[in-house]
Amino acid sequence: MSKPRRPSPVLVLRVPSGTEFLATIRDTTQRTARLAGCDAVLAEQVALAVDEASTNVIEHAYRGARDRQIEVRFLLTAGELRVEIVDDGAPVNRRALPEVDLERYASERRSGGLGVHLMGRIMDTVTFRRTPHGNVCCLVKRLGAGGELP
Amino acid sequence: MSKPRRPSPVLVLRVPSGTEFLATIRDTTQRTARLAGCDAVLAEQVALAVDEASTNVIEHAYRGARDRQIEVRFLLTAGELRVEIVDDGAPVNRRALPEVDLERYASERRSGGLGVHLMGRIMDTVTFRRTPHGNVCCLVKRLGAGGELP
Amino acid sequence: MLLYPSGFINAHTVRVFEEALQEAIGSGRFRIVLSGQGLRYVASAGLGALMGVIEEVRGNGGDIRIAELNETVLNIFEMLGFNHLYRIFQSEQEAVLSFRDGAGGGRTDA
Amino acid sequence: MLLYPSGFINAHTVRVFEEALQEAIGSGRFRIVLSGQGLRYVASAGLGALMGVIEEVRGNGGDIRIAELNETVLNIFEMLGFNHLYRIFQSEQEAVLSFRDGAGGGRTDA
Ligand SMILES: Nc1ncnc2c1ncn2[C@@H]1O[C@H](COP(=O)(O)OP(=O)(O)O)[C@@H](O)[C@H]1O
Ligand SMILES: Nc1ncnc2c1ncn2[C@@H]1O[C@H](COP(=O)(O)OP(=O)(O)O)[C@@H](O)[C@H]1O
Repeated sequence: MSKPRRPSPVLVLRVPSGTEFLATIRDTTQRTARLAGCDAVLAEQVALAVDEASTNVIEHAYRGARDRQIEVRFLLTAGELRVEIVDDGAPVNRRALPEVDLERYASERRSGGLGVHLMGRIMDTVTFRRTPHGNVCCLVKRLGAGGELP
Repeated sequence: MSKPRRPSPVLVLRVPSGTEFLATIRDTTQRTARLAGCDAVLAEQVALAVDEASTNVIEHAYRGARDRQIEVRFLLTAGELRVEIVDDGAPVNRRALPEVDLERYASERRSGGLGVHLMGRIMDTVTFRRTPHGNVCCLVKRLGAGGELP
Repeated sequence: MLLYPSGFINAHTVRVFEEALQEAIGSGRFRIVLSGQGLRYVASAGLGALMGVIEEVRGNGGDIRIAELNETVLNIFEMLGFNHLYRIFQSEQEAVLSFRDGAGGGRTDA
Repeated sequence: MLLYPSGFINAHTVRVFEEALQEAIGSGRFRIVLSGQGLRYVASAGLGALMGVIEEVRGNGGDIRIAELNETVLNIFEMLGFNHLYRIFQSEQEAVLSFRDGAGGGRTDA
């Protein structure tokens, strides 16, 4: 089979931008990551990264509005799992993306800024891009062999 | 707010037609039914009905082909939860839909034919229709008050 | 023979359950107790698997008896009237002991 | 004071967790053990809630100590280096007893 340039997603989940849907996103990610060949620990981590990205869409891109949409797409290609979180809200200001210094974190009494840091710790790449269809946060994890999916 | 004629779905899940995705469909349905106001027992039942409909799409509409798509849409309107399971495979032959006689069932040594029966026991209405976009199995459950969703 | 199916029995996993049933039957063990402690969910595929072997089991003087179902699973059994087709017990022990008084049959247990 | 958060702590449920922390602090109980037996998952919102109160707790001579985390949750704590910021114990009892030898601080426990 020839490989298409832009593979179509294996699985797509579209939910409203209410935090009550975050658990569905998390669970779906965890299951899909397992099917893609992630071991149990890694699947939990990837689910966390996608939860964080989706939480940020709700809190930042949509500023808490509950009536917008979040689309989560799972793509599998040549040894990697790619998860795209898509919104049509305010774009990310890349300069606002924080570098977390955990040493100073506690004394600064901050209680935010950990999400993007976690995403970066877990995934191999984290990128944000604007497209005509919305903002896309793309999380990529390289996989070893295995996985049930074709 | 004026109510649109054809409400857009609250949640959409699109998966490949492999049985390994049935658990994701089931879990997503269970969670969404809870959010729609179903109690725990009813949410499990609705999840079962949607699992059965999706299993039938894989086994009958797609005859076991794993590379097709199943779309599950959840709609909430005026006191009812509606779940649409959409495929683009072979349409349902309504006359093939069985009436199960449980008395004779065991002695007939059958091991199929329970899915549609269960769907009918659980849901208020079960309908199959063809549309230009595919076959739609529509499952409707009337709800009491409550539910977190707008 | 005690069987402990676990997790989900749906169209994806039913093969494993069928194989466990066939293994019991193939080795001549027709008094089967299905203990549902670890069972979270059964779709019709799983119920179909039971129906597919019950005649053979009973024809050989045995039975499949069921115990320890959680509320969800019991509810599914009842919705299909399986509580009239199968003897369902609260505890595994009751199900096991039920085979003491006479062997199989059981379908007409009221 | 023992806290038993349960299930998922994510952006949807974190409010409940924050309120439990605030209630402890508000009633002057600054020696807090967070026992994770029932905790299946914590997102950064939950970790942020801890960070949001830890200075106040320690400033009052107390501490938040953590126990009985499952593998997934422990893994998240470690990924963020929270095992250097908080004392984490295997058992609830160890965490409770740890308050016997001197009160709070704990951040520099190696
Ligand atoms: N999807 C997004 N859209 C817009 N801004 C974002 C998005 N994700 C992250 N950001 C920015 O990056 C910052 C850090 O995000 P994060 O590490 O998740 O912490 P928190 O959300 O708790 O502030 C946010 O405060 C926000 O300014
Ligand atoms: N989505 C579908 N597409 C085509 N045929 C279907 C579909 N759903 C059900 N059927 C028909 O209805 C019959 C009964 O379905 P069901 O009660 O689920 O039992 P089983 O699938 O075990 O045969 C099937 O055997 C099939 O002929």
